[in-house]
Parts: sequence; structure tokens; C-alpha cells
Amino acid sequence: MTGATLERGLNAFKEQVDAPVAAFFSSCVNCGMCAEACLFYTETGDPKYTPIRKLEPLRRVWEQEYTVLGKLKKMLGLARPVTDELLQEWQELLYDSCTLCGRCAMVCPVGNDISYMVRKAREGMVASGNSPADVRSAAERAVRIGSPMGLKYKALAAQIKRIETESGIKIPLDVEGADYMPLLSSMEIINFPEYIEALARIFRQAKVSWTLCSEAFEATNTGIQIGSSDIARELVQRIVDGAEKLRVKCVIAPECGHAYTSIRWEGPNLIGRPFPFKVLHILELLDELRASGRIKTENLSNERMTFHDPCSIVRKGGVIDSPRELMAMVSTNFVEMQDHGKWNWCCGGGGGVSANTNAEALRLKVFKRKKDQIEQTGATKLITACANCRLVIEEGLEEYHVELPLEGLTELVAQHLVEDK
Amino acid sequence: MNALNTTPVPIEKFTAVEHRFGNTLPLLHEISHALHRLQVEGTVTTLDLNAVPFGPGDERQLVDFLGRGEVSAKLEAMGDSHIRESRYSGVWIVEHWNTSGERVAFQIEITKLPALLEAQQEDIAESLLMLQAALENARNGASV
Amino acid sequence: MVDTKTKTLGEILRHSGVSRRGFLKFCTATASMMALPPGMVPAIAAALDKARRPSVIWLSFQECTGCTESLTRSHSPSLENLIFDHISLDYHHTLQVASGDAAEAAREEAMHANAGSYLVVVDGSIPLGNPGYSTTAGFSNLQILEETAAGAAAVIAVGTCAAFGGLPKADPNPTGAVSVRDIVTDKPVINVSGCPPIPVVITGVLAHYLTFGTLPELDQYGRPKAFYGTSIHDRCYRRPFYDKGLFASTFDDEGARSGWCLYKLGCKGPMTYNACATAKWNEGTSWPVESGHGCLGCSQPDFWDAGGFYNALSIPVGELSRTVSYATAAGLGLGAVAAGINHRSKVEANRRHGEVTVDDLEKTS
Amino acid sequence: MNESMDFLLWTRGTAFDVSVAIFIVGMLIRLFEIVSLGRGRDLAAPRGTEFLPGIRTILSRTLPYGGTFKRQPLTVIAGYLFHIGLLVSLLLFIPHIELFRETFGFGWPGLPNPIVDAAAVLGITGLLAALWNRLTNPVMKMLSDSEDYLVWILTFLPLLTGYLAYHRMINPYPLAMGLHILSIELLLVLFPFTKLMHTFTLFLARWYNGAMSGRRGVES
Repeated sequence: MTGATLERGLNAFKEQVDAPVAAFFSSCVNCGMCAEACLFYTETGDPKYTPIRKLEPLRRVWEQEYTVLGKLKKMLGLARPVTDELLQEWQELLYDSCTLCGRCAMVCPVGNDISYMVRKAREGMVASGNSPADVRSAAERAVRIGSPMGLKYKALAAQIKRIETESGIKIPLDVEGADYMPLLSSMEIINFPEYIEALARIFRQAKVSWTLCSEAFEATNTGIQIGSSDIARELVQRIVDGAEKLRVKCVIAPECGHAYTSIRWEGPNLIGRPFPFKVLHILELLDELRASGRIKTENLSNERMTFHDPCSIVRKGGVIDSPRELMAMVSTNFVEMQDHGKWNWCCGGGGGVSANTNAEALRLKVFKRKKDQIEQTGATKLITACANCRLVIEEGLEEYHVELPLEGLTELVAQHLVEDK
Repeated sequence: MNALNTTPVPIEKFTAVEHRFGNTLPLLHEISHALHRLQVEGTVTTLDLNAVPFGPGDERQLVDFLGRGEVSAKLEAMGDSHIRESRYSGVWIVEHWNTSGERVAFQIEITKLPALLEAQQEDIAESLLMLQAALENARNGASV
Repeated sequence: MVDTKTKTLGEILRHSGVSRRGFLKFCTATASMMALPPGMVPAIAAALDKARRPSVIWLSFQECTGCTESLTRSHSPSLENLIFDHISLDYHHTLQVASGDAAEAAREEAMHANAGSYLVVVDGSIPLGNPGYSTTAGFSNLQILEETAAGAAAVIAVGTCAAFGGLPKADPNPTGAVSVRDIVTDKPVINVSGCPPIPVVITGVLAHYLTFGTLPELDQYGRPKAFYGTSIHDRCYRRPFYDKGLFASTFDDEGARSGWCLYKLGCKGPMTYNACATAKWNEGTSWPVESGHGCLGCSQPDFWDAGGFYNALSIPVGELSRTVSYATAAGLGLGAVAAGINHRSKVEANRRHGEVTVDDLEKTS
Repeated sequence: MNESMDFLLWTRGTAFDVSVAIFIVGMLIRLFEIVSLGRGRDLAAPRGTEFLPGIRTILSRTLPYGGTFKRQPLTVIAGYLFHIGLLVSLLLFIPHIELFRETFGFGWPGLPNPIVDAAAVLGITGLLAALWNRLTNPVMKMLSDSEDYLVWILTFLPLLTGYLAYHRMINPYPLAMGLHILSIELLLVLFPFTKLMHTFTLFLARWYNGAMSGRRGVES
């Protein structure tokens, strides 16, 4: 098969409709409550961004292919078809204005999981060639080069070398039989290498057996972002292969939202078998080390800090309490945002939005929600656990001329770590 | 017959319970308003109680409530009629029976004097003729 | 002897020594019987004073004589007697002395002598299935009705059979029974429905015609509004219990003893229009609801087919449980078919899935 | 002749049987259609369970989240009003309970008519408010298609005709009751083929949502 066609797109939509999708569409009464949970609506006031409306193409396919009345209408020519024009128009709605944050799924009175369906609808968009060009090229880079940002192992090797020299800590590489194999996101390698150093210091202190894998270090998965299970499978398979080769017990997802989703929740389903290793988010691991007393902190900061919950890790990942426990390890003046935990508002850049230049203006506009939320807390430092959130927030704050330092939670823990000299 | 008498046939003892169905109260209010109209405007009102859906006991409750006043009249014309004032002056209870002793009308009149008690114009005219004829007879020598 | 055919009612009464008071009392009773407001008494008196005696021909078709029984055993015979004294009942199968040719001759004579002004009273429905189902003197009911109604001023259909077809018309209507109104379309037809109708309602209609020489105002079923204007439910003394939600659930429970609403026991009062609640039965003694039994709805068309007498009005006529079981069986079958089709559709879509690689992201045109 | 009684008997007889049959067959087809699409087995190691969180979400979504309630009070209040009004009128009016008792062989206690009457008024008010909201709220206005308005009418008519029949505001009564039953029959016939289905599928939808979240350790 070569190339994307409408026919392949329609077939993909058809494949994606399952019992939950059918139950969700059957249940929607167009009450519009999901709009009120979506920052793309609340910040623009434009009803076209109402979450459930973004699913119109998928809804039509469901209705026309899987319901008695819809089939009848289609037969009589009364059904509104899904055309290429419709899909083109919907690209903005399914990509630019949805971060898959899943907040709408929390408020829907009939219980529709809209982000679940957006993720599925994107499969049809990809197969019909209606995915955004930027995300497309990122996917190409990820598959062909190894990372969406076009970064190769060489770059990581250089960072490792630099960190080893600066900190004097050896970073294990390709160690067979290690317990933990942390993954990294390209952003961490390029923008936040402090994360790697923090890991090294914490693991050294906690005497954790760990290793990086030179063949499987990239955690990000543009297949998930663009919405192609086939591409996502290829990328996940690389990690599985690496982990299996090194026979690690546990793979650690980095401070990156969608990477956690792709390796923790979608991965086994993509490759069609359960993993022979565990998958933990770094915050979960740190919390385990804390609980078992293997790491301790000192010189707690009394600076007013707040925590931004990355949607994929918290609301959609279930890592809700660990960040709170860890914040308590580093700060005596931690404040929650008004809507926090599973009710948190998205930074506006998840789900591939930050990689999509078409969405840039809109993303900066809707960032106001996050900015207001942060300002309301009066915090002077913002902590998060997702490199993408971190970049998006930094960019957003700059746009709104807000001066506020940002830090990753893992680094912060490392900063306050009690280390045996 | 004896056999039948000895056959045990249980007969349920039924004591009629009089329930208050609440239909008299609105009627009493209506009477009260009518009485007020009689006092102020002199308007006469007649209520046909055959048109009121009484439940068992409702009628007795109403009649007991109205009680007995000073005036009571009995009329004998095509069966008996009882016209009596209730304890509320101006409120009259009028009942008409037919010649077979069955009640054919039951009314409450709110008036100074029920019209039926007055001598009727046609009867007066007839009476006058009869009286004159009787006097004529007397003058002609018949004994009075 | 006064010639009752030419004198007015007023003249006849005065001649019989009835005083004006007596006459007024009679008028009061008549007004009450016709369910007219007491204020109408003077008008009734004036009208009755001048009323003349009409000729009445009574025809009986597919009936049980219950309507005649109801009328003749009514609780105020002297009042009806008065009325009947002043109508001329020239033909009535059951009541007349004459029989055979003499009877039929009496009917023809009455029709002749009073052409265009006599009243026809009908009880019973008319079978159209086969004229032989019901005949009188060799004539089918249809023939007699058409012939007799031709010269009538109006026809009074007494009882639910004559008014709406009644029991003979009940499903499956073996005789092809129809109502008077189905046959007589060019004359006023007054329906006095009920099984049987309340006697004073029958006499009330006659009294109305006698008094005013006109027919009373009718409802959409051709029934006099004065008697059929409000439903049993609206005039029921047990209505407050309905409103409070207090219902008897069986005929011997506490609710039944306390005189609560009989809706659950199948009372059709809400849909039934009749004067039972005020006129009552058996010399004004009681009426069905007062005696503890729900209204059967006998004065409504098709009451016999309107569901079980002891089923609440809200319960549909058919056998709902049966419909539910059949439909469930059918639904399970069709549902399995629909499920099969959907399943196949999805399997087919999965089969047609071509792997999307990064080379497939661009549209081909 | 006898139109309104014939009409009432038709609505209580043939029409009722037909519409109940269509309703049941349609419902089963629709439910089979949904369930037959299946749900892939989740191979990811679960953090939590599915069953109880699913049940929990079925219950918890009955209450609105405070944040959205503050943003759209009218949607929430109108929704509550008409749903409660509808359910009370449908399930707690004694004549209706008699119908259920006849159909299923069991019944339950009802409420006094004045309370049901008040619930019906609330229901009607709620539906009118919901319609107004649908016509004026920009989101709902944009989302709504003809089906939404059809469904509104199908829901409104039984309440309205029921109210009018109970208060005997349409005469004669057999016509009023016939109209009321007919409006229910319309509702029953179209129910399985419109979004009225949410009455039943929302339990599925909420369960799926709660179960999928519960598996990840999130209470949704």
C-alpha cells in the first residue's frame, strides 16, 4: 500500500469503532457540557471547538456503518457522507484544538470518553492523509532517524560524556540484567539534560541497578500523537526489543506525558502481547524509593511552589499521589492550583499540538487558562513532570510576559537529595 | 326450607361507616355567600341538591349542620312538600315528594320567604271566583 | 273528559284540580330531572303551560329490554306517568296491549296522523349482517327503522345498543350491528346511552321535548349535555381520594372499606360521561361507585371492548405481557442478526487494513 | 362517529401493541449492535480494577462537577428539572404503576397525585428552559440538529398531554387520554432510533469510561 486515500481513511474509521465508541455516540444528547471543560472553547468562546463536535466524521461513520437507521439512510442517500473536504476542515478540530487532555471525558454527564474517541478518529485522519504536515514530518523523522527531533544516539552519547565528566558519576549503558531501564525524551536530551544527571545521582544514592539502552532510549512516540497505531507500534517495538535484549525488570518512562501513555498503556496493545517487564513512571519509582526510605531529602525550600499536573501522567495515567508525596519532600510551601490532580487544565501543547505550527497562535491564546491558574496560586516557582508541558509553559509565560522559573520534579528531588559523600 | 335454614351461610356483619367526603363544606360556603347576597342586594338563590354528588352521609351531615329554625310548613299539592327554615334565618330547606311518597326534589332556598308558600296569582283568581260564587249561593238563600 | 290530544298540559292539569302551587312544584321537579338550573323553573312553567302532547313510537331491535325495564321501574313513577300521560305512546312492543296486525296498524296510523311531528324511540342495535337476525312482523329492523324514521321529527336512541351498537356490536360483531345514527342521517338523533340508561335521563329528554318542543343541546356523541356533560370522575364523591392518591387495591381491603378511589380496581369513571353520580339509581339509593364497584363505562361507545372491567384504565386493551414476550423473542433474533452484520462489517474493515507506514502519510490523488 | 372513543381504543389496543413491539425489537437490535462491536482486551498491566470504578462512575456522573456547573448552571438545572419531573411522572404516578404491574407482574408505591402534578409542572418548565437554552446557548445551538429538536418534542408531548389529560383541559377525556397515549407511542417507536437511547446506553457509556479510567487508577 502506498499513499493515503479517503477510502483507507474511511476503512480506518470503521475499524476504530468499538463498543465503547458506539455506546458513547448513542448516549450523546448534545448538551454541550464538554465545551465548558475544554480550554479551546473556554478561552476562545468559539463553539466550533466543542469537544464532541470534533468527532463528527467518526460519528457519521459509526451511524452509517453500524446502526440500522443509519444504514437505511445511507442506502436511501439521506446520510451526510464523510468527504475529503469534511476531513480537511476537521483537521484543525482533531489536531490543532485537541491535546487529548481528557478533561471533557471527566465532565460528560453520560460518561463519554471523548479523548478516547479523538485518539481513534486520528487513525482515520492519518490513513486519509489529513494529518498536519508538521506532525507528519516528525513521525517520519522518528521512524527514519530514531527521534522526532532528528536526534541520533551520537547526541545522547555526547551528553552522557559531558555529564559523566561534570558530575563524576558513571552512567551505565547497555548493561544486561539491570533492574531499571529509563527512557528519555528528545527534549530532555537537548533542552533538559539536567534530568539525566538527576537520575544518575538519585539512582547512585538509592543503589538502584539501572542502565540506559543505546538502541532504545527515545521514549517519545509520534505515532501516538499523529494517531497511527502502525507507526506507534514500530516505535514501541524498538523499546521492547531493547528492554528484552538487556533483560531489564522495569522500564522507566521519563518526564514526558505522551511517552508514558504510549509505553505504559498503549504499548502492550500495540504489539499485541503483555510486556515481560514492568513499566513505571519516574515519579512512581521515586515515590517507591521515598516510601522504602532509600532516598531522603534535606534543606526543604520554603519558596511558594505549585505543581502542574501533566494530563497524560496524572488524569490519564493515574500517577496522582506520587507527585504530591515528592513535592512534600522538597517544599514546605507547596500550594495546589484550584483545579488540580485529575481536574487539572492542560498546558495546551499536548497530543502533538506543540509540534504543529498551524496550532501555534491558538495554543498561545488558550494558554491564558494555565497562566491564570498559575497566577492565582501566587507561586514563585512552577514544578512539573513533563518536558513538553515545561517547554509549552515557558513559551506561554514568555508570550504573556510572566517571569516564573520552571523546574522538573525529578531534578528538584535530586537537588534536595541527602547524598552519602 | 328447614334444610336451607340449617345450612351455615356466613353473613358478614356490615356496619355502615359514615365517611366525610368533604362535599358539604363547599356547599356551606356557597350558602354563606348566597345569604350575604340576600342581605345586601336582596337576591334570592336556589340550590338544587339533586345536582350535587353527595357521598354516603354527606346529606345528613349537611342537614344536621343546618338544623331547625322557627318556621316549618307542609304543603299538600301532588304529594307532600316540606318547607322549613334552618337555624340560619333566610336559609330554607325544601323537599318535594310525589304522590307515591318518593322525593322528587331537594333544594335549599336562600330567600326571605320561599315563593311556593305565597298564594299564587292564578289560584287567587280562581279562589275569588269560587268565593263570589259561594256568596251568590248564600244570598240566594242557602245557609252559610 | 278533556281531549288530551288538543288541550295543553296546563289546561289538563288545571282541569284535574291541580293548583298552581302543585304545578310549580311539578315544574321544579321537572327542572331538577332535566338537570336544568332552578332559575329555569319559570320558563319551564310557561312552556309546560302551553305544551301539547306528542305521539311517540317505540321500536325495539337487538336489545334485552333492559332499557324498557329501567324506564318502567324508575323511581318516580308518578312523575313519569305524568309525562306519559301527556305523551301518546302509540306503539311499544313490550308495553302495548295490541298484538300482531293490530299493533302494526297502530304504528302506521300514528305515523300517518302525526307525520313530521312524532318522535321515534329506539332501543337495540340494527343488524346489517343478515336482515333475518332480527325481525318484527316479517320486516327487518333496518326496514322498520328507515320507514318509521322517515316521517319523524326526531329519533331518540335509548341505550348503548341503539346509540353506539352496544353489546351486539362487541368484537367480533357477529351480526354486523350498527347504531341508529349509522342508519338515520337526515334526522336529529339523540343518543341516550347507558346499559341501561338512567331512567330520569330518558324521561328528562322526553320532558325537554315536551316542554320546549326542541331537542336538548348535544355533546359530540349526540348525547344531551345536561346529563352527559361531565364525567363520572369529575362528579364522583370519591374524587378527593383519587387526588390524594388513596386507592382501594382489592374489593375487601382497608381502602375499599374506607371508601377510597376505585381506579386501580378498574373504574372507568375518568373516561365515562354520565349522570350516575348525581342522579343515582334505585330511587336515588346509590350508584355503582357508592356501592363499592368501579364504573364500567357503559355509556361510552365500545365499552365492552375497552379492556377488562377490573383493569385500571391505564392498562392497554391487548395482552401486553404476550406482546412483550413475543417482541423480546423477535428482538433477540433480529438483534443477533444485526450483531452478526456489524461484527462482519468490522472484521472486514480490519481485513482491509493496510499498514500505514511513514510513506503512506501523503495523500495520493 | 365515536371518533374519540375509537381513537382511544386504537391507542390502547393495536397502536400500543405495535409500538411496544417496535420499541423492544428496536432496543434489542440497538444494544446488540453496540455490544457486537466489541472492545479489545487491554493487555497493559492494570493499576486498578474495572468493575467497581465502572459502577462508581455510573453513579457519580449523576452529579455535575462543580466547575462546569458554575459555567453552565442553566444546562444543569434545566436538565435536572426535566429529568426528575419526567421520572417522577412516569414512575410514581399510580395509573402508570398499574400499567407496569400489568406488564411485569409487579408494582411499587406511588405518590399522591398533587405531588406528581407538581413534578410534571417542573418537568414541563425544565423542558421549556432546556429548549430555550438549546436555542440561545451558542454551543448547544451549534451542536443541535433536527434530531435534537425531534427528541425534545417527543419528550415534551407526553408530559404536556399527560398534564392536560389529568387536568381534563382537553375534552372529551377519551380524546385527551388517547392523545397522551399516542404521544407515548410516538416516543416508544422512535426511542430506539434516536438519541433517546441515551436513557439506556448512558449506563454502558459511563461504565466504559469508569472502567477504562479505573484500570489506570483514576476515579472518573
